[in-house]
Amino acid sequence: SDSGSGDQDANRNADAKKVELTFGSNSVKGGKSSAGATFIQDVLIPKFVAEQKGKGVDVTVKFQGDGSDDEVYKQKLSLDLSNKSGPDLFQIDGIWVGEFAQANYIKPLTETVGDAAKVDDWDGWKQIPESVQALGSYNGQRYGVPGGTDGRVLYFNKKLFQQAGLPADWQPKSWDDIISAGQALKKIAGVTPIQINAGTAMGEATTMQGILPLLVGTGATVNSDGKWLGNTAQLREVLDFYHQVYSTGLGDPVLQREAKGRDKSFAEFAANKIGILLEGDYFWRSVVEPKEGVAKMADRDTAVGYALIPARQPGAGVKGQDFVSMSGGGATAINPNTKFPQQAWEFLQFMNSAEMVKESLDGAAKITQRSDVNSEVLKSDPMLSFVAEKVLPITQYRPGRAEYPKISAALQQATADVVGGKSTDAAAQAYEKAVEAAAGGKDKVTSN
Amino acid sequence: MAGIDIEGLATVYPNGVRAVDGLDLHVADGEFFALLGPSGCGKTTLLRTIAGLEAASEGTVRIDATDVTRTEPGKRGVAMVFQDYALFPHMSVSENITYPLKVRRVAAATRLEVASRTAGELSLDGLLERKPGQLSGGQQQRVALARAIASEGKVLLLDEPLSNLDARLRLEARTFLKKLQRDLGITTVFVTHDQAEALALADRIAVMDSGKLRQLGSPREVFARPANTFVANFIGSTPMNLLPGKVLGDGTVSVAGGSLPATTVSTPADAEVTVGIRPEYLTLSTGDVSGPSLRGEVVVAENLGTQSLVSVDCDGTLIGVTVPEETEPAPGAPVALTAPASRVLLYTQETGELLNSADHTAGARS
Amino acid sequence: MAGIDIEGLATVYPNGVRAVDGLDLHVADGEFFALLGPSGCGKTTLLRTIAGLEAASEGTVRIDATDVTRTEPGKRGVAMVFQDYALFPHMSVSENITYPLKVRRVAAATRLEVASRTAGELSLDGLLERKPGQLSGGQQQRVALARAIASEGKVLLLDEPLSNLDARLRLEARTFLKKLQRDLGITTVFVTHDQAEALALADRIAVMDSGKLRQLGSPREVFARPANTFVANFIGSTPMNLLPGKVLGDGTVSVAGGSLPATTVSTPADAEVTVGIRPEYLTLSTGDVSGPSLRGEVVVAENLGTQSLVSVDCDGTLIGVTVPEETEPAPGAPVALTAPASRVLLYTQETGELLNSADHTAGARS
Amino acid sequence: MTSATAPARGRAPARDVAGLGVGRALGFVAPAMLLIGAFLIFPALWTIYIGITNYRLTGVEAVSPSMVGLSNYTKALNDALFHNALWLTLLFVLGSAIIGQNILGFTLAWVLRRARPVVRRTVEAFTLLAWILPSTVVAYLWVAFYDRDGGTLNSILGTPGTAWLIDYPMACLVVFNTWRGTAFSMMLYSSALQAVPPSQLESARMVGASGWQTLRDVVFPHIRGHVLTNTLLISLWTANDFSPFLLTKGGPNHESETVPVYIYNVALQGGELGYSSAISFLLLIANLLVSLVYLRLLRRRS
Amino acid sequence: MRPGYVVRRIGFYVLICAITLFFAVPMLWIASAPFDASPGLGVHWPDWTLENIRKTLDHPYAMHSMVNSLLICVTTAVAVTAFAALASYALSRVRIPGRDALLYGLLLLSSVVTGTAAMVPIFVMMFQLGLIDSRFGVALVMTGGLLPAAIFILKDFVDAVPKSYEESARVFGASTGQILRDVVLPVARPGLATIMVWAFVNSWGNFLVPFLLIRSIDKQPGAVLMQTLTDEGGSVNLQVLPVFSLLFSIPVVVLYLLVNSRYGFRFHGGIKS
Ligand SMILES: Nc1ncnc2c1ncn2[C@@H]1O[C@H](COP(=O)(O)OP(=O)(O)OP(=O)(O)O)[C@@H](O)[C@H]1O
Ligand SMILES: Nc1ncnc2c1ncn2[C@@H]1O[C@H](COP(=O)(O)OP(=O)(O)OP(=O)(O)O)[C@@H](O)[C@H]1O
Ligand SMILES: [Mg+2]
Ligand SMILES: [Mg+2]
Repeated sequence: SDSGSGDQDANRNADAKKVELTFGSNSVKGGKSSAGATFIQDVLIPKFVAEQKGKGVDVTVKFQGDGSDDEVYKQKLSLDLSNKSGPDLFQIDGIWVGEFAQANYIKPLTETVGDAAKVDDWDGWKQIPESVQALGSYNGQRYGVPGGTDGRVLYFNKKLFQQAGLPADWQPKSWDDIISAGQALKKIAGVTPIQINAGTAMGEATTMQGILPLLVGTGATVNSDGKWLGNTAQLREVLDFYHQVYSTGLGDPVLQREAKGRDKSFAEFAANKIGILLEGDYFWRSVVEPKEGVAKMADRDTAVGYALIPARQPGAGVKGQDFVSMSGGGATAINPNTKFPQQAWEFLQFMNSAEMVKESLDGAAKITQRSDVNSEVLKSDPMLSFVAEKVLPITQYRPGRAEYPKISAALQQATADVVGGKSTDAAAQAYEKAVEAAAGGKDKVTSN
Repeated sequence: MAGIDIEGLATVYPNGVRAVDGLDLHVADGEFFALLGPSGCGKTTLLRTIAGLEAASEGTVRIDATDVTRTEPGKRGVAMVFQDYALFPHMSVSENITYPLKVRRVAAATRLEVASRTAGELSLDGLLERKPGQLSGGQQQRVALARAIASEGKVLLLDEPLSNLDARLRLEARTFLKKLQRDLGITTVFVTHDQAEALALADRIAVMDSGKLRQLGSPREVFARPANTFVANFIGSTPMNLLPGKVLGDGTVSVAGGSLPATTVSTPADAEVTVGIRPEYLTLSTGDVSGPSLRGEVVVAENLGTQSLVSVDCDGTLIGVTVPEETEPAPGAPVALTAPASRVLLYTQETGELLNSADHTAGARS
Repeated sequence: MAGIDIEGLATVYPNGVRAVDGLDLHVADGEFFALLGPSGCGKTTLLRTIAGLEAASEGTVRIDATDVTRTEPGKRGVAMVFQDYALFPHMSVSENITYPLKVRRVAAATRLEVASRTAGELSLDGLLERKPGQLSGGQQQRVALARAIASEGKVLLLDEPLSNLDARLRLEARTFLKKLQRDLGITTVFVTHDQAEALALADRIAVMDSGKLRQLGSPREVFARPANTFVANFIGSTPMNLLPGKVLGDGTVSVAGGSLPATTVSTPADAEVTVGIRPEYLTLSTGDVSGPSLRGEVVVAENLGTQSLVSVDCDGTLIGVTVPEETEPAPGAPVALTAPASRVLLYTQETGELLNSADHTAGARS
Repeated sequence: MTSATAPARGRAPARDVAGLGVGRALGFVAPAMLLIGAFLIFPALWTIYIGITNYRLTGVEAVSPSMVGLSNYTKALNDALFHNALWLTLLFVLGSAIIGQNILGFTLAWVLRRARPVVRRTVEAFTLLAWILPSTVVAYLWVAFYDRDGGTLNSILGTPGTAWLIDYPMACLVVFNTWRGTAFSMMLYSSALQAVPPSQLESARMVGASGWQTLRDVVFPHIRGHVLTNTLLISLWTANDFSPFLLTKGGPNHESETVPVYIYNVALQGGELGYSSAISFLLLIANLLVSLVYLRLLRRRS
Repeated sequence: MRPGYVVRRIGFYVLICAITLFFAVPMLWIASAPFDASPGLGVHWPDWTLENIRKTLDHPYAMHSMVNSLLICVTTAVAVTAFAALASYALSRVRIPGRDALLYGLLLLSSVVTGTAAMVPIFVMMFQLGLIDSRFGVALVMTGGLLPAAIFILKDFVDAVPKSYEESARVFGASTGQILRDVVLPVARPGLATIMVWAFVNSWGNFLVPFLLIRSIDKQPGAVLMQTLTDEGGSVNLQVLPVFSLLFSIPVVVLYLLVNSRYGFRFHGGIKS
């Protein structure tokens, strides 16, 4: 490459005794992802500094926390990186890796650190499952070390299920099972049977907690072999399902259009007004969590059930699976223009060591990137163990390509159209047009 | 046409100012009546209360024998000309004149006719299509009058209609106004703070102070025999000399180191009084004079055109006296001042009321 | 103290208006000089050009024999009082008065002293701590004067300093101003559009029109022998009668259906002229009169205090004449008007210039 | 200047009242112009330049954007969402600025003109409060006001469950923006009304004109200039107002996506800075056109 | 007249009440939610508590961000007022050709160049100037954006200062500086105060500029902080946010009240026609 750090010596300042690093993250104490920021500032950084001191290196690590909307954070980071400045290490969403790499904002770790062996030999990689490593990779190269991940399931309210005469250990095998459970729930007054995110108001939540989990249930992915999903039969099946839910009173179409609709759906679930809800494990950990959650459910452990998301019908899922899921997560990357590439890599390893990853949980249960840690910390929480053991093996990740946000927006738009009353075909056609424009040509879109 | 009857009228502003304070007044049918007084004495307020633009706090206003105290301004049958004329700048002269008719939804054809007739009466023909901004001050004033007349009120109220005109125009407009009122015979109440205007125009004058009536009478009465020192001081184009004095037994008053003759009928000797005498009624002599007189030294002389106003320092008091042009003595010259007894007015020192009030008219006709 | 010399002065505004148009003028040291003229004639502009607030487009201004045409206003040694007084609303009276000294960085102690001395001269003691907003109009005017005096300029410029005062206050302020100027002896140029003010105050008057000088002279000259019909029309508290007439051979002019005596020395017989005569110089008789006279019918009478202005319709022309109070004939009465020849002025009909101009003073002293 | 009489020496005193002179006047203007140039004109020009490229903040185009000529503009002209945004902006401006703020502001100024000071101050205080509160705070106030469940509006109207922001997004925004911006019109009209000579109002009253007749014949002709200036200013501000985003994010389904919100979405969600710059420029042009029309009207009427 | 009068009075007060309610009711949230034990995005009679306030005061950046806001906005307001005063004075008193077109042009620009696209050049420039992560830099950018409208509005105030004040000072020999300091500024004070409040209020709510230009959390102003009062999923932190909203509103309200009581909050904004 002709720009960026290509000309720089990866071993610059390798022996510096006085080192300054900045760590950028979209989290902030007292605000967004407060726990993460607190861990980095109060635990990770001091420990790293102490460790380095032991080696005779005087390190200062500055935490640059933001805590804003992801899109604005991305803009700010991009502006910094495009001016060859910015923090030495920074956390980004897994789906940005591709576009950042294309813009030369980040480089493969081997290139930044300069020594392929040094990177590849890090023992941490062995603890990070391939599928999770994909979060920090692009075109088969590692650009960053992934952080934790998550998985999506169908939550259901056991109290309502009991009222509707449905089993407490409900596990649908096909979409039809979901619909028929919904129909049973519909008989209870004041209850919205099914909440599957739709529409543009919820943004990426619609894609992740709606379309994509359904789409993989039809056997398709949004990008395969470099081609984006167009107006295909699978897409239409997904849209048909939306149509079925929202036109027959199984879902609340108005909720899908509210700017704060997702928060509203949490509140309603907690208030026993929603029967079935497709969400990630975050919902379990932070929303209906009995003590600190934003929509606390004191009886979460008994009242909230969870089940794997079924494929449209058994075996119809991606890779022929019966059950499917989607996952996301972030990665930490090194700024190619850092003054201290070697030390940054050391920090990255330190940060992702088993010890630190465990500490980052601060006693809470959460799915981390490291299997060794997971197996230890998730024991206490059946739900998270369920995700780690049952969901992660069957899950899918979004493609980390620059065009993805627009494809995602087009998908959201298609669901919005359907929920708003348009026919499936019309919505699918409009979708395809948008995708062609975003992808840059008909040839980059699959269609049938 | 109609008279105006005002009984016990008071107008109190929300801030508590009693701008009109218990007033009784009768304006006869067809009369040209002036309200005169210093700034802030309540003239405008009285006029506006008659018009209905201010609500009366006490008392009644009757126009043409009908009680209108609680009637909307638009329904009292009065027309008003404001000090700034209040012509609508965006309407032509013709539209301005007929606006009162337009409000009453009179047909356009009739309006046109009225406009041209009224404009004719006030010599405004040829100006009908202009905008007020394209008119001189005098023309604007006439348009405002025309509008008031076109509204066919029974009573015409004028609030300082001449004060926005420049000195020269004012004199012309004065004569015009007087003639117009005489021709129309419409009952007119006219507010001014310029005593010369009131004297020149009015059939009768009401002099006001602090919301109260201080004198009511014909211009002649008010000028020659002001009922109190307030009116005395206010009327006249040169300020009246008002000096502390003492009644002497011999039909004279001692004042400013000298003495003047006076009609002292009703006054006991030795009474402390205020002596009032107009500069125009004092005679200045440079030689010796016989009889009661004041002696002093000339300070300055101001040219008044055909006359000069000479200030004379008599025993430390400045006394004004008018002399014909070309006869002013030089500053510093010693002079003597004399006056006819009938022109020397005596006021009580406490209340300032006129003392030698016996026989008004006889006194006024020297 | 200093004189002002103005030579060929013209001031042109950016919009091309020649507000002052080639003027020559000399104001003597210590003189009280009035600039008089109708609105828009350029008085203010001339004053401002002297002060340096407007740049002269042509000609020179000399103050105390120094050419100041290109000097900053602050360095000309002039003091100015504006029509709106321009008192700084946020400063106390004392701060206002001494602001010119503050600008020159005079010590605060000295300033306080000047303030109290000047305030004493202008009877402002006790007001020094007030803000201008808390003063009456007359007091404000005196503060503005005090400030101008405190600046110790060689020349005092006053732009209509009395026009914001009410009628009564104006008369008092007039006398005060005249006395003050006499005491200080400071060269003073005074702008007014009120001829009475100019006559009363000034040592000499310049009458202007459209940026040009129309007459320059003492109040007496300007009043008694206006150099042209413009000045004739402008000066005098009652409008001068200006009537078309024709010179007759016999030392009279025929006018308005009658005739009047006139000094026709320099005028050929049969010449068409404009005859000018002041209402004050006409005599009204109800009986028969001998000699040249005008005959007509009384239209209206306006009370002027000690006199009345009677309008007489002579052969279709309205002629004003003053009569002493109480002697006004009733409207409709037939009357005759006479005048002394020395008071009858003749102007050319074309240019309006005075014709019988031989022996000004002799003519004026009848 | 005639050389015959004018002395050569010295510079004429400055023509302006303060003796500033053009040189020093320029010095006074310079700091402001410098900042304006740096932070307004320069970014504006750069934005126009970006508008003819396919620049993005990430991806390949971030490294090497290429000139695409006017294709961003032709794209905009065929972009249904942009048309939608333009139309909504027009509705927004028309409803909340030209009608809402104008009329409410005028009504307030007119009604409060002679109200008792206590009443006047109270009403003014609330109106101004709506204007000066930070927009982030205000957004929450209105979300709470319109809220579907606990919302004040539903409590007042007794219509629990009505999702105002979903069912009537533009109407909600119009009401919101009227609330937000009326203070400016009110203040402007208050001072404008002070310029209407009271004697003219009273003249109308004397001849018995009704309230409406007085407004039509006396008041409006006087403040026509102010109405136009005010309308111009608030139209511009409203057309460029970003606060709709804080309430609805342009939703549901683009139903309240005014141009500024659309620009934001295109730039941030879609990352297409080139295209969003082109739209910004189109918005500028539209504003310019509107202003020219206003100015023309203003000149013709006065 | 009496009955008609009474009806009109009643109508007047009904109208006034309706309008006041319209403006007041949306503000109920900020009056109730901060003190409510279970605050929501709706308004209900609060379950009174001071717990939220304690939480907010304990927030690591809340109070600090207010200080930053004050720093940035006071600087901006002062700079805007000072520069706009100088410029509007010169523009008002000296005829500069094309002055009005210039003013309108700038006004137009300023209302447009606020979008996200313009942030790219602004960022690059600030970066080159080394003013990234500087509160002063943020104030500069905001000043540039607010100046045109400020000049536009302030010029009307200055136009209203009688010229005779300056002329009279000039005749007494005062220099331009003295005239400005002694006469023009004191007389135009209500206008300056109004502009200062206006500039303050406008910069107070600005999120994007400080967010993009500032790096350190402890330099971020309150407007940025408010955006971060969410949890990991983007849900609003309803314990801190209402209280912080209230706190965040106090300075602007206090400033407004101060100026209003001292000078009367007035606007001649572009009312010259
Ligand atoms: N709207 C008002 N509110 C309160 N007080 C008022 C109002 N209008 C006038 N006043 C007060 O009432 C008194 C009489 O005022 P008014 O205007 O009637 O006087 P005026 O005789 O017309 O004076 P001028 O010659 O100055 O016009 C004054 O003291 C004045 O201050
Ligand atoms: N700043 C200006 N720009 C252009 N023309 C002006 C300006 N000031 C005055 N004029 C014009 O110059 C002429 C003389 O004006 P000036 O103010 O000197 O008159 P004035 O005699 O003082 O009148 P007034 O008695 O009304 O004060 C008028 O025609 C006026 O319109
Ligand atoms: Mg009055
Ligand atoms: Mg003048």
